[in-house]
Amino acid sequence: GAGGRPDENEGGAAEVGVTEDSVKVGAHFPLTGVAAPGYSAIPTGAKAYFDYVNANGGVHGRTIDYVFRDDAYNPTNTSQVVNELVLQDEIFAMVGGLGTPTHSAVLDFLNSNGVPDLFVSSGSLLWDQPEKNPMTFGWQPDYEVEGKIIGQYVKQNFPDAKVGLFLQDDDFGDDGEKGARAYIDDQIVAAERYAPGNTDVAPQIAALQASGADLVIGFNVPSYTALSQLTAMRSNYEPQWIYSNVGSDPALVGSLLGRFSEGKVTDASMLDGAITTEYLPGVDEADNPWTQLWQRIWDEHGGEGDLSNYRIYGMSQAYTFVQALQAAGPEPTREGIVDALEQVGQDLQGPALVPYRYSPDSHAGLSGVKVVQITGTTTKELSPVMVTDNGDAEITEYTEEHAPPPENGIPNVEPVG
Amino acid sequence: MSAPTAAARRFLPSSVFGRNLLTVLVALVAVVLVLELTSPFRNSQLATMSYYAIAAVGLTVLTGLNGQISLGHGALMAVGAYTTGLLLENEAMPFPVAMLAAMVVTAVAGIVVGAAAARLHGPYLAGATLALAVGVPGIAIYFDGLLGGEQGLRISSPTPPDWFADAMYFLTAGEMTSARYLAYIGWGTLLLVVLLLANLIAGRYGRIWRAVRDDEIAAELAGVRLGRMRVLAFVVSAACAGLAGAVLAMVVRLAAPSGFTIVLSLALLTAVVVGGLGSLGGALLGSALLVFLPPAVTDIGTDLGMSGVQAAQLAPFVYGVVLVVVMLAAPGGVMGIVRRLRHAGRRARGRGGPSRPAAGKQGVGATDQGGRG
Amino acid sequence: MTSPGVSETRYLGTRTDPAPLFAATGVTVRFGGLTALDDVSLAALPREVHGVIGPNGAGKTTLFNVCCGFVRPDAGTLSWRGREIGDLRPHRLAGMGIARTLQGLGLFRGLTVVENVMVGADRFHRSGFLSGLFALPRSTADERRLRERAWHAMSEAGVAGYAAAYPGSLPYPVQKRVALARALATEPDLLLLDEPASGLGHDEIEELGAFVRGLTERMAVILVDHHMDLVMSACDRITVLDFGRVVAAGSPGEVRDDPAVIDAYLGEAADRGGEHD
Amino acid sequence: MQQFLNVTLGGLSQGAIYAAFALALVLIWRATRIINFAQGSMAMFSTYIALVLIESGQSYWAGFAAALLAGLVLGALIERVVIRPVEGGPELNAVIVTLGLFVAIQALAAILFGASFESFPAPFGLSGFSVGEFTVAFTPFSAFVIGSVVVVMLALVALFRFTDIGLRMRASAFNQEVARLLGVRVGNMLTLGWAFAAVVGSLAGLLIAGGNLVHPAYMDPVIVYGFVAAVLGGLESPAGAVVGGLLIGLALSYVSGYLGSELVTLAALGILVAVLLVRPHGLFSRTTARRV
Amino acid sequence: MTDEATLEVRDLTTRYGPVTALDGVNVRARPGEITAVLGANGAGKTTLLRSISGLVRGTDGSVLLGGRDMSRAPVEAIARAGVAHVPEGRGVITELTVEENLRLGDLLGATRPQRRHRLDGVYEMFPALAERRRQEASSLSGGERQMLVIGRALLSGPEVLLLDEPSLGLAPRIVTQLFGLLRDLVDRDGLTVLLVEQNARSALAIADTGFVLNLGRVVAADAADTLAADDELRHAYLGF
Ligand SMILES: Nc1ncnc2c1ncn2[C@@H]1O[C@H](COP(=O)(O)OP(=O)(O)OP(=O)(O)O)[C@@H](O)[C@H]1O
Ligand SMILES: Nc1ncnc2c1ncn2[C@@H]1O[C@H](COP(=O)(O)OP(=O)(O)OP(=O)(O)O)[C@@H](O)[C@H]1O
Ligand SMILES: [Mg+2]
Ligand SMILES: [Mg+2]
Repeated sequence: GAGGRPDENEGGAAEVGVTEDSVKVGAHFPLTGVAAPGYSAIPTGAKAYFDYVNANGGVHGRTIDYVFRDDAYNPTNTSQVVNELVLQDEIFAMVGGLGTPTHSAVLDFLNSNGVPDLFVSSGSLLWDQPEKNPMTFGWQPDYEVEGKIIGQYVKQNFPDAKVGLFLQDDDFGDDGEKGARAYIDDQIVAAERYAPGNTDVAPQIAALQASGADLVIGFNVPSYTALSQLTAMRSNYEPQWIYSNVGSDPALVGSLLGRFSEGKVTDASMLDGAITTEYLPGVDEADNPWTQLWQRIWDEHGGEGDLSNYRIYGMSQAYTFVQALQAAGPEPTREGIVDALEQVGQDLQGPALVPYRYSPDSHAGLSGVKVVQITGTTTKELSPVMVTDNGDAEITEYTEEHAPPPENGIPNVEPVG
Repeated sequence: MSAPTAAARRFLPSSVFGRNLLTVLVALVAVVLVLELTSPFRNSQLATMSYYAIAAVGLTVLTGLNGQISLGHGALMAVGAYTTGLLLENEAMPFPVAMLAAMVVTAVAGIVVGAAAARLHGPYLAGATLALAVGVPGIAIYFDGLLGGEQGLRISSPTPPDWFADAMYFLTAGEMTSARYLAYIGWGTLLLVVLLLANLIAGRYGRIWRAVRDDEIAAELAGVRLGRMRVLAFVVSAACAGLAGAVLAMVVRLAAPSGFTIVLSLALLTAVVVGGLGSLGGALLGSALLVFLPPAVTDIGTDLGMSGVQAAQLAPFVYGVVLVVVMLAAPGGVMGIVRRLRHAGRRARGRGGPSRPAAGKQGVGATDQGGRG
Repeated sequence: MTSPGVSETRYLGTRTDPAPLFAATGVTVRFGGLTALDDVSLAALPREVHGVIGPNGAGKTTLFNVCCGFVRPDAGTLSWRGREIGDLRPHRLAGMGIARTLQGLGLFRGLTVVENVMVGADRFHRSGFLSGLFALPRSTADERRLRERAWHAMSEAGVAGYAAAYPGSLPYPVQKRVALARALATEPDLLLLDEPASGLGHDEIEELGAFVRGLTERMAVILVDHHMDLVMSACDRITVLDFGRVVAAGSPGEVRDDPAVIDAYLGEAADRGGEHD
Repeated sequence: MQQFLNVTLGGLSQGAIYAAFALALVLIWRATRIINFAQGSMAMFSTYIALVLIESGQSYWAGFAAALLAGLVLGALIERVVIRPVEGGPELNAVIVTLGLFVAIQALAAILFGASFESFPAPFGLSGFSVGEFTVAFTPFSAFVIGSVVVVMLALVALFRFTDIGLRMRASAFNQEVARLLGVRVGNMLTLGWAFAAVVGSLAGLLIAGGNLVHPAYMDPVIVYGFVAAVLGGLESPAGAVVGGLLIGLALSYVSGYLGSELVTLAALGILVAVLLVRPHGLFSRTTARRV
Repeated sequence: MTDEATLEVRDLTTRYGPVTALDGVNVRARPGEITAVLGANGAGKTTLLRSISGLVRGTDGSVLLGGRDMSRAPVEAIARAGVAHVPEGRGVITELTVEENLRLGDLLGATRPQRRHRLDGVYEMFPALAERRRQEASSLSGGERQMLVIGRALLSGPEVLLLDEPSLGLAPRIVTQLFGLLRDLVDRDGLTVLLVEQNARSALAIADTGFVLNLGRVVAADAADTLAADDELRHAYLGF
């Protein structure tokens, strides 16, 4: 090294964050502030699953030590918190850090420090840049893929509908719009955007209503689903609603809106009949073996509160991480886990209905969704599971059976290489 | 009534600049020691503290010395951060140039804001600057093509040049990590800013600003151009905020609207007041509190066995309580306590310094000219 | 003109008046329905103390405010050294050579006495912002000059011993002198004093009177006060206002015995003998 | 046309909510000369108390009353314990104390009640009135909101203009020492001011929550726009607060509906600056006071 | 003797930090008398009045009102017990209108017509105020403000009146008028008045008794005319 400095990484010291009997991973979530409602539940789900795995012997004899910290959905905080995780807590990898603006603040830092940045909790396309950001992997279906599948569904099933878009004014809305326009550009009569944080959406709904749209596709977060429903109700606007997966969580939104019956408003389920997409079995599918597994784990290791789709989301991410860690072998390294994901990522079977797109050339997450309709507190399938990729890629039907979880609830992936 | 010249000389300055420079040099040595001896994580915390502190010292000049409250300094930091972001894109420019540009652009913004604010007082000024804090990030969303919308601008922070790393290694045998380098940039800037502000405060401008704060009419009668001095204070303060924004952009590696919410502006104000209004040292203390207290509290919460979510809520709770308690127990802020202790010490030694009256209400209502002080 | 007799005493007076340093002519000020000043004229001659007296609310402070640019007159003009002043702004006064003390104290509570007075001397600063920022020798020298000026003014007013104290901690009479020192530090040619004696004890008022007389070597003074001893002993001429109008003007002796003044202002002779004591 | 009508009506109901909050700020300003940044958090807290009661099976109105009462107690308590020592001190200290309370109460609510969305019932219908063949976005609940705001405004005007207690409150706020010398129990007046203001604030909180989602930070946007509305109106005047609130509500609604919702915050800034440049003490300020 | 005094100050010591402003002061004021408090600037006159009305707390000694110890009572309780204090300067609430200021003086327990009547009495006494009743007090001139404060103090018909330099900023004619009025009130209603004045001569002219403070101590106390006749005292402390 220059100036007589010793070179870095001398000797074969153990990998950061990995000891004989533990692996430390971290994440950042909004646990306080405006974005906390809903999202703060995700890490509690992940934690419950990791606890479950630890109670059952861990991965390669190591327990998973999961640290999550609050960034209040503020990127400057994220940067500090991730510094803390990487430099002070010395985590092995980042698992499921949440948010597009927040996580982009630490993208470079994680990559330049060689920290695996797995399964970002956001559907932005940013996480799929293996050249530039070799350590970062997406997880959920990105918004463009979802938009394409919804667009095609509308094209086929509502060919005459006048479509309005209700969009969050950032990448979420933009990517979704791009996907949808690929199929129904000519049907769209209005695209209204709301600024996240501004809770008055009456002007947007009024504009949609005025445009004559009789089908509205929303790429928005759950609270705005509720707000859009409430606002539409005021002016008796009743189009066919389609909400993206992120905003639809029927259990959450349904329960939120249902309660207004107490103030003698409407019947229980305002969201009844709305269309959305799914890629994970949710709490409403009590018969699904995956849901049963999550319920069991939550009952044993969860904290306060009930199992929710947010918690299932966290558990599913945790499940995927356990798979990756198993694939990385008994002596996991940061490089190793990334390599392993690139090699076997496409074949991983898990709670998701569709496969991941991981490969050396792609760090994109899940490849598709199925379209469903909300009926009461559960959902009815409207389309088979569809998969596709970004850009011009075709939408195809995914026909493989969704495998049930392993007996003991813990995956068993062979180490790579 | 003739003045003994010896007494006169006692009040002549013995090179203010020399004294300030010496203090800052000593501080510089301390900074090098601290940065070299602490972990990369502490380095990064200190880097964070540096940008809070740069903005806070600027704000304390505006609010403490000139009596103009600003709830919108976060917005000015945003101007600095975005300027830096645009200039550092594709590493088009060496970072000191970008910082300088950020400072200048923000100072110009400060002229505009300051001119609008010059006629406002008390809650009206608070309201206008609050609206500024909330409104300005909207610009970034509106011009999302240029400014990256909600996602903001990603910024590649400067890497330590070899000569610097080698020089520091030669001096301290410490490795130059990126976090440490950023902390050096931040603290270097901070010390420079503090030196210059200390010069200003000790001289004519500090005096005039305080005079304007205490009694506008009397100041005007003494020939002070109120509007100009108030705008100047705003510009100086904005320039600091611009530099702070530039450091923030490099340390956080991002300039995004959600980084410049009203919370940031309010945090700066609390830092300034809790530290001790009008005092540069107080602003530093307040910034330290801002950076070091919340994580410490979260850790304590976790140690006490609280769930992660609850431990996270504990931090703002304790922070809020600390603000309240400090204001109740030490209305002059931390520096107020220090001053009182020093004063008591001096009196104990029997010298009896000048006593400072308790600061009065600022700018509320008309002053009753018919009365006596 | 509402009181022609008065104008005569003013302008056709027996003395041969030198050109006035400062003159207000035909000043009228209205606040809503209230006419605070009605066609008031007044001239300050060099090296003279000019008293303005009148009942409470007669418009004395308002007249000062007009002279300082705080109140814009609805009619009338001001002139300084024979030239009409168009747009008078308070902050220009000091530069022109006019200083004023306030009918309270108007001291800067957060500044030490010497700093208070240095603000008064501020119009003599020469260095700019950048030299202040970098504490260049220019600004240090400048500071020293201001400090010296302040020191002179403080010595003159007898408050040099309190230089490092904050005004709030000082006895009231000392604070009044600090305010005076600050006004003197601007080195004015005309000094406007609004009730400088209020709240002072007998001895201090006497001292003040002598001090004001002493100032006439360098400047003209316009003085408003309700202490007849002071006004009568210190002033060369007096203008009497009532309900915003000039009701009398002339030498102290003339004014004192003017029945209109006694009626409107002085009242029964009870308190008038003060200065003979 | 329908869009314009709905955007207008939406703006009015939103504006009424800002006005309600602005009224609380005006009340506390006139009674104690403090800008209470914690007003929103306090309102949120009492709304949660109502929610807990309603969820446990009580009627909406029981919860409503309980929230107002909780506001009253909370306001009085906070004034007595933490505001009293900073009253009459430097203005900024009180500001920092209320900011501290703002943060602390919000965090406390998150710890006690959880940081998730909950829906809050409304006592009246939430679907708009039908006019001819279309439905306008004006609901019975909106009518309730606007009615409440008008009633509160009139009550405040009457309090300050015609009653001795209003006069005592104002005197205490302006000059504690003189008020004391005149036999005014200043402490009680200040407490009363905070208590009243907290009740009005809680009312605002309830009105915003009705038929909507609540979470510990749900008042945040309202605090900002409510403050802006109060400043626009001149802070001294209840009528000004209502006009300011409606103005902001309408303007933001038009901007959001016709120009784009990302411009809303900028528009608020623009309106405020434009008004303050012309009238530095707000729309309803009296003529500027004598300076010398 | 003691019973006769409505106001009695015993061994009162008051400190501001290191400064001892009052040092064991004993004072007695009787109903139907004007008691002048004299002394140079900084003698402690204001502090004495502030200690009586409770604005500052004595560190030692007591203040008795009609025999009741009020030295620990809150300011407002003392005011309600019938003590009206005209503070030195600064007594006007500038943000309120003239009439609102006056109404404040008479909030305690009178009926509306009674209050109206008293208010009209003040307006009669100070016609300048009547013309400006709806104006904000900040627009008043210095002397008008002083009138307002005095008028307000008289409004509620107090038993004890503490006047701190009431002549401050008032025109000589108004001062004469005011002192005459004061004399009348005292003689007619048996008011107890403690009058602080810089102008010892005119104060002693209307006072019944007086005492002289110097550096926080009472250096002389006697009938007013005796004090006025004491040449030595006059030259040492009273400046005439
Ligand atoms: N801004 C204003 N609005 C309304 N009236 C005003 C204003 N300023 C002054 N006045 C009125 O104008 C009159 C003159 O006031 P001014 O202060 O000049 O009196 P003054 O002669 O200085 O009296 P004093 O001897 O009591 O100080 C007063 O009656 C006062 O109430
Ligand atoms: N708030 C205060 N803090 C410190 N010292 C004070 C304070 N108020 C008064 N003093 C001091 O107490 C002493 C007595 O002051 P006080 O005001 O009672 O005198 P006074 O006789 O009323 O004088 P004046 O004639 O100037 O009104 C003085 O030495 C004064 O400096
Ligand atoms: Mg006057
Ligand atoms: Mg006094």
